[in-house]
Amino acid sequence: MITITHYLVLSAILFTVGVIGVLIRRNAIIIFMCIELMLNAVNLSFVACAHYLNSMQGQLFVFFTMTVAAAEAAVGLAIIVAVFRNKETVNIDDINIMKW
Amino acid sequence: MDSRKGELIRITTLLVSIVVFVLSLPLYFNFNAHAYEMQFVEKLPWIPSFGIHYHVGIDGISLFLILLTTFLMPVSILASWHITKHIKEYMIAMLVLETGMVGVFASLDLFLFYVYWELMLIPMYLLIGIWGGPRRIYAAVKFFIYTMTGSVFMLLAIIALYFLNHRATGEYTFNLLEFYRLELSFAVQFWLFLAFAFAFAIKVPMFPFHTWLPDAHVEAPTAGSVILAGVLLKMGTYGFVRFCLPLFPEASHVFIPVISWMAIVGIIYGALVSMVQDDLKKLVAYSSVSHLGFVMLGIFAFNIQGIEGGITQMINHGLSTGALFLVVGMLYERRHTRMIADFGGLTKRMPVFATLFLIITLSSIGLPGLNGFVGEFLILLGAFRSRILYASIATSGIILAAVYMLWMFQRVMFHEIIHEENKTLKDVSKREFAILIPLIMIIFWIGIYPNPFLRKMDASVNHLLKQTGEKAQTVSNLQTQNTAVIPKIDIVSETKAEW
Amino acid sequence: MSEYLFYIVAAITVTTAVYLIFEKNPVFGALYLIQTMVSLAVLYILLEAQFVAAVQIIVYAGAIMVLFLFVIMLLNLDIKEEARNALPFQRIPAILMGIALFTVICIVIRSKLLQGKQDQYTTAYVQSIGNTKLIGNLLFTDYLLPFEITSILLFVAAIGAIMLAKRKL
Amino acid sequence: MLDLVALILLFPLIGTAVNGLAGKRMRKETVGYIACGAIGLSFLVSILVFCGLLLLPPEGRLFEKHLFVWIESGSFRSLAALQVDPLSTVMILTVSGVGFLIHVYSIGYMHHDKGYHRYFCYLNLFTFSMLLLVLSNNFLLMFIGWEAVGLCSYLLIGFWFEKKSASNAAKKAFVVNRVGDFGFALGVMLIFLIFHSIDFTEVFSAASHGNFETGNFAITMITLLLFMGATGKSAQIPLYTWLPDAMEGPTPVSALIHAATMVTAGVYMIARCNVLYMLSPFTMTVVASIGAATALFAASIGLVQNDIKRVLAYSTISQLGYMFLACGVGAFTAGVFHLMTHAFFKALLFLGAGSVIHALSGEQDIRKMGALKSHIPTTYKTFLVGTIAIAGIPPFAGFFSKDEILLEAFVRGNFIYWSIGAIAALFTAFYMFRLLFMTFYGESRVDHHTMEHLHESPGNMTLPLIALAGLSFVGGFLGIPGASAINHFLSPVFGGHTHAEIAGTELAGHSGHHGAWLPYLMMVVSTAIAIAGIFLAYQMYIKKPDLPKKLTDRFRFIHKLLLNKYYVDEIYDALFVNPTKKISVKILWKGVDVRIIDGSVNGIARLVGGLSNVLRLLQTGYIRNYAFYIVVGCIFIVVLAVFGK
Repeated sequence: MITITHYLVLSAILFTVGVIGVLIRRNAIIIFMCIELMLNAVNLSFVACAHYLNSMQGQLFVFFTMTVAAAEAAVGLAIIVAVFRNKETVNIDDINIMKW
Repeated sequence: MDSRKGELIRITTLLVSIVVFVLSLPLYFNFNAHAYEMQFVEKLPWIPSFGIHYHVGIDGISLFLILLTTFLMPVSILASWHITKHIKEYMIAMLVLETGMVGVFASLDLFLFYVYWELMLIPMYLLIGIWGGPRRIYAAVKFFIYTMTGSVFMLLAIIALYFLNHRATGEYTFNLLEFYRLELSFAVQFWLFLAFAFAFAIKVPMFPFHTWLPDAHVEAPTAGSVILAGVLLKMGTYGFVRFCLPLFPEASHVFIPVISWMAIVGIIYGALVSMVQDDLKKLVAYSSVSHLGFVMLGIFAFNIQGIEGGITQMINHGLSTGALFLVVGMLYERRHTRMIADFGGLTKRMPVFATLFLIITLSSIGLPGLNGFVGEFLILLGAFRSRILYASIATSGIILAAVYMLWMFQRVMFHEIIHEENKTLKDVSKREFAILIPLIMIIFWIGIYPNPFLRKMDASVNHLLKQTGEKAQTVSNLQTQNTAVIPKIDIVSETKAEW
Repeated sequence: MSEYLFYIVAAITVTTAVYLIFEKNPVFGALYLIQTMVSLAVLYILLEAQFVAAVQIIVYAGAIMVLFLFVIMLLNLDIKEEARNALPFQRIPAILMGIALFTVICIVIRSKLLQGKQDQYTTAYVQSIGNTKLIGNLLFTDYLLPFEITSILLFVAAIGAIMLAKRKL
Repeated sequence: MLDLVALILLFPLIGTAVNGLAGKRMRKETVGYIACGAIGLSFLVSILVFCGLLLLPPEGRLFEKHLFVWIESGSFRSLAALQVDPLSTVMILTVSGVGFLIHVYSIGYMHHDKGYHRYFCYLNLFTFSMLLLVLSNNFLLMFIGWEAVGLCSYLLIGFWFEKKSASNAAKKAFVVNRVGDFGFALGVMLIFLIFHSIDFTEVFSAASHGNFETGNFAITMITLLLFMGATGKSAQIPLYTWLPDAMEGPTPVSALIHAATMVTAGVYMIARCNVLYMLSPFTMTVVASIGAATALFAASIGLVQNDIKRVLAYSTISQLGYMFLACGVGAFTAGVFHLMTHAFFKALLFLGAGSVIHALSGEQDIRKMGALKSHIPTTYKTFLVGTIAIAGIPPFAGFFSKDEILLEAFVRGNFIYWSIGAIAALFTAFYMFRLLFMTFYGESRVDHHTMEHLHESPGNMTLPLIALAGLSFVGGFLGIPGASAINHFLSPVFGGHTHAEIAGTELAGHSGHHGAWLPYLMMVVSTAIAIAGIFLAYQMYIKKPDLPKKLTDRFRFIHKLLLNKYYVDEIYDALFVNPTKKISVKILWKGVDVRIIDGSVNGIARLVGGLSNVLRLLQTGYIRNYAFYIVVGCIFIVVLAVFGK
């Protein structure tokens, strides 16, 4: 019997993987994809909770999350393109003027 | 910005400030001298859920400080006619400053007071930091941080009062008049007094918290110096009168020796250091330390002569030191230097200026017949009545005042003209004359016929003394016990129940 | 049956996700992510959220990931892009922290601190109306305001993306 | 008529205002007329007031005119009110009378000066202040006058501000006076504390009604503090140093302010407070001792000075010492009498000296004068009158007043006071005649160029000289022993107490143990002393002109000491002025202010800055780094939320 816990743990694993990805990767686009992964992990727990609680709110939330993710992807990628145009790189370790 | 637009801005600001001054005059004429209650009170809810109100009103103590503010404003705007850098922003800063200053003197709601207190800090910071001299950034930051350090403690104390009041009356309010009725234990008074006094002592500035003053004055533009010396410093002394004494009477009594000695040291020290300055503005700045020492001594004499003298001296200092800064500003505009050594013999080229300067100098020295004397004498008399020793030491300050002011005057105005540049100096222009004449007229007026001023203060000062005296007596036993040991109960435990 | 399906799909999801974070080539990374998303869509169907599953494939795997691929290719990134590593020492702590995070989340899940409330939308009820229809009803009644705000958000995002990406306006 | 008293003050004030505001645009003559007219009118009103006072019975000769309430705070109250009584009447007559003559003189003397209107403005202001000082009816109002005359003195000493020495002298005068005023102000406060009033009438009646026993500590303190003020204003030891320097001002100013009127304010004040002083024998001893010491000390310096005005300045200090000696032994009338006669002959001498200086185009050194007798005859004659008067030859004014003081010192004080006074009188006669001889007799040492311009002063300068010479001659008859008009007139002020049976008419009272012959013996002795001094001077400067040189060589040390005024200025500089400056610069400003206070403030700022420098290393700028912190923070918060309870 698959319980909600299974889904939540799976969601946790995916989220953690996403976090680790963000922390260890340097390619901005891959980091971005890791963030998408984290979003998806959360989506999964939403849907799982909705299912086991007999609620529709979880699914509706996922819908909104996706919209936000879409918007974020659009803007974020635009930023990456803009940065790349200026600095000829998407390595975020080369983009470190945000200090002191 | 083209010059016509600049001219328009200047004239508009000047008109606005004059209108404000004219509007403030009815305060004086309609003021009921026999009532100690707050007059012209306005109270509107602002943030009612926290008990914060727009609550303003004046009594005989704040009346003259407000008038002083509104009076000095047009004067200092006239004195900033030569400003060309960012005129619009400058004038905005000046007017915001005026709002803040009048607000501080008028607010009866501690929250409102604090807002105004901080509000006037910002334009002053900008005035020094943008339109100031070469080391303006250092001076502005120093000024700001010094004042902020004090303010933080005051804010804490205000919040503590807020909760203490709630515990006593079950009502959330920042109303000062409500706070007056609080019966605080000595320990609480002790710490809250310290917090308030720290903020005010920096503002006054009392020795040894004065070092921001010379820097701020030296770097500030003329009008900034005038306002700084004329009004801003008075907020410290005003704070003592308005908050420290009536709110924490027993603690105030305990602190008499401490504050008095600080004041006395300030008087002598300020005078001695002032004597040896070679920068005119610094000299005047240090003389402020000395003068304000007198004010503090008078306030902490706890009798009517002392406090009335103190208030009078606040006005006097505003007028005469303000005028001195104006005079120095005029010299600076001509020669672009403030070093005493760069002048000498100016009387020959500028006789009218010399006369005006001399009158102002004498007023600052405290020559009888001019304003400074009335305040200084009453202060010393009050101090003499309470502690003979304090007054005797402080009186020697009047000797030193003569030394440093006259020496300065001599080196600037007398002797032969040595420097070639000084030979072509022009005497005061019409605008400069118009700036100084009103000041000088009031200097004479207060010196010769100060009674109308003093009468308006009577009721309020008597009430203040009654407040401090009565409340102090109720716990006088406690006070004698506690003078030796610093009380250990801290404010946190007193107010913790509230959190 | 669905139990096995869950385990298989879950395994695929985790594997592709892990591949994603260790893959050097971003194009492959994107493909792994697409696979993850498709797998997630399968899980959504298992959870009887057909509409979400469909949207997941259409919007995520379809639109968003294509956008990613498009940008990757536009920028013509290759492997040596990641040459400079300013924080090599962060790798191990990062992984450790990830594990710690996972542990903490698991503890939270186990502690049952966060308890939901049972609602009326049982499987039978949803099936009687239809998942999509129900969502549609809710979106245009109870969640109308968030929905409209979402549309504004997308609009703004579109403008913002254009603003950022265009060289000259 | 007494109601007119406010006009006495008003006229000079109007003069000041008109000359000060519009003088620059007016013709010189107009300025002079306005100034003189103001003082002249003031003098006329003073005479009217004097007559009005005479009409009253002697006991009722006290009139007060309230103008307005000046300062009032709580129980403290200071009125702007004027008081007319015999003492103040003597003073206003002297001040406005002598003042008027000096104004007239100034028209001629200052004629070529650029600051003509400024000069007259100050001079009128001075007269106003001095009149206010003597007319005020309470201590604080008196203090206005007290400080205002100091201000005018400052302005007039520094009148030629381009001269460094002049402006230095002006500053010194003001500051030294301030030191005295410090005492005066404290005295006024103490009076208020003890008497709860600062009104003359109230204070004195409270004091004289036996509320205080003789020698009361508070009263002693009050009188000592007030006396401190007097030493400043009246140039007594230890605060006399400003007066010789004050000679930097125009000569008529020296005559009016630094000889005739302002410097006598201290004497006036002590005479005014005689009730208080009589209650404190200790203070009286102090006053008498300081007076006697100053008289001798200043006279000894005067022996060797070579600047014509300086000699007169030291003479003034010495004469003021006499007045204090008189007050100190309780002979207030004698003090005030000498004050008045001194005003006449010292004004005369100064104006005469001014005339000499004027004639010699500014030369002040008596070593460069000589044989001027025939060149400037009027000046010579009047100067001679003044010199005889001050030396104390009967029947000139100085004789009567000085003789009275010496007599009183002997009768009421002791032999030491008398002998000091006598020696000082000898010195006075000597140095005054030395001055006279060196200036007007002997061989001319005037340089050729100056000689060509040698001329007698114009009429408006010589007329005041003649008038003052007349006063110096007849002034003494007001106080002839046995029929002293001034004693009689002043007795309501000084006669109110048991101790002071005033000299002169009541001297018979002392004849019990001294004998009635004493006053006459004294007269003979003091005349003999004066003549001895004159003879000595004659011997040294007319007969044997090389004698002074020999004496100088013989007593080189003493001569040098005297010439350098006992090095008092240097000692003061070394003791007070320089250490204060040094401490202020080195310790207070550069040390305490810059190092300690600012140092610690900036130190704290630097400490915070340093800590921030360490902390900002966390701010690497690497996004992944920040993300890592975020994760750590999240974990921390969740752990705190779950396990925190």
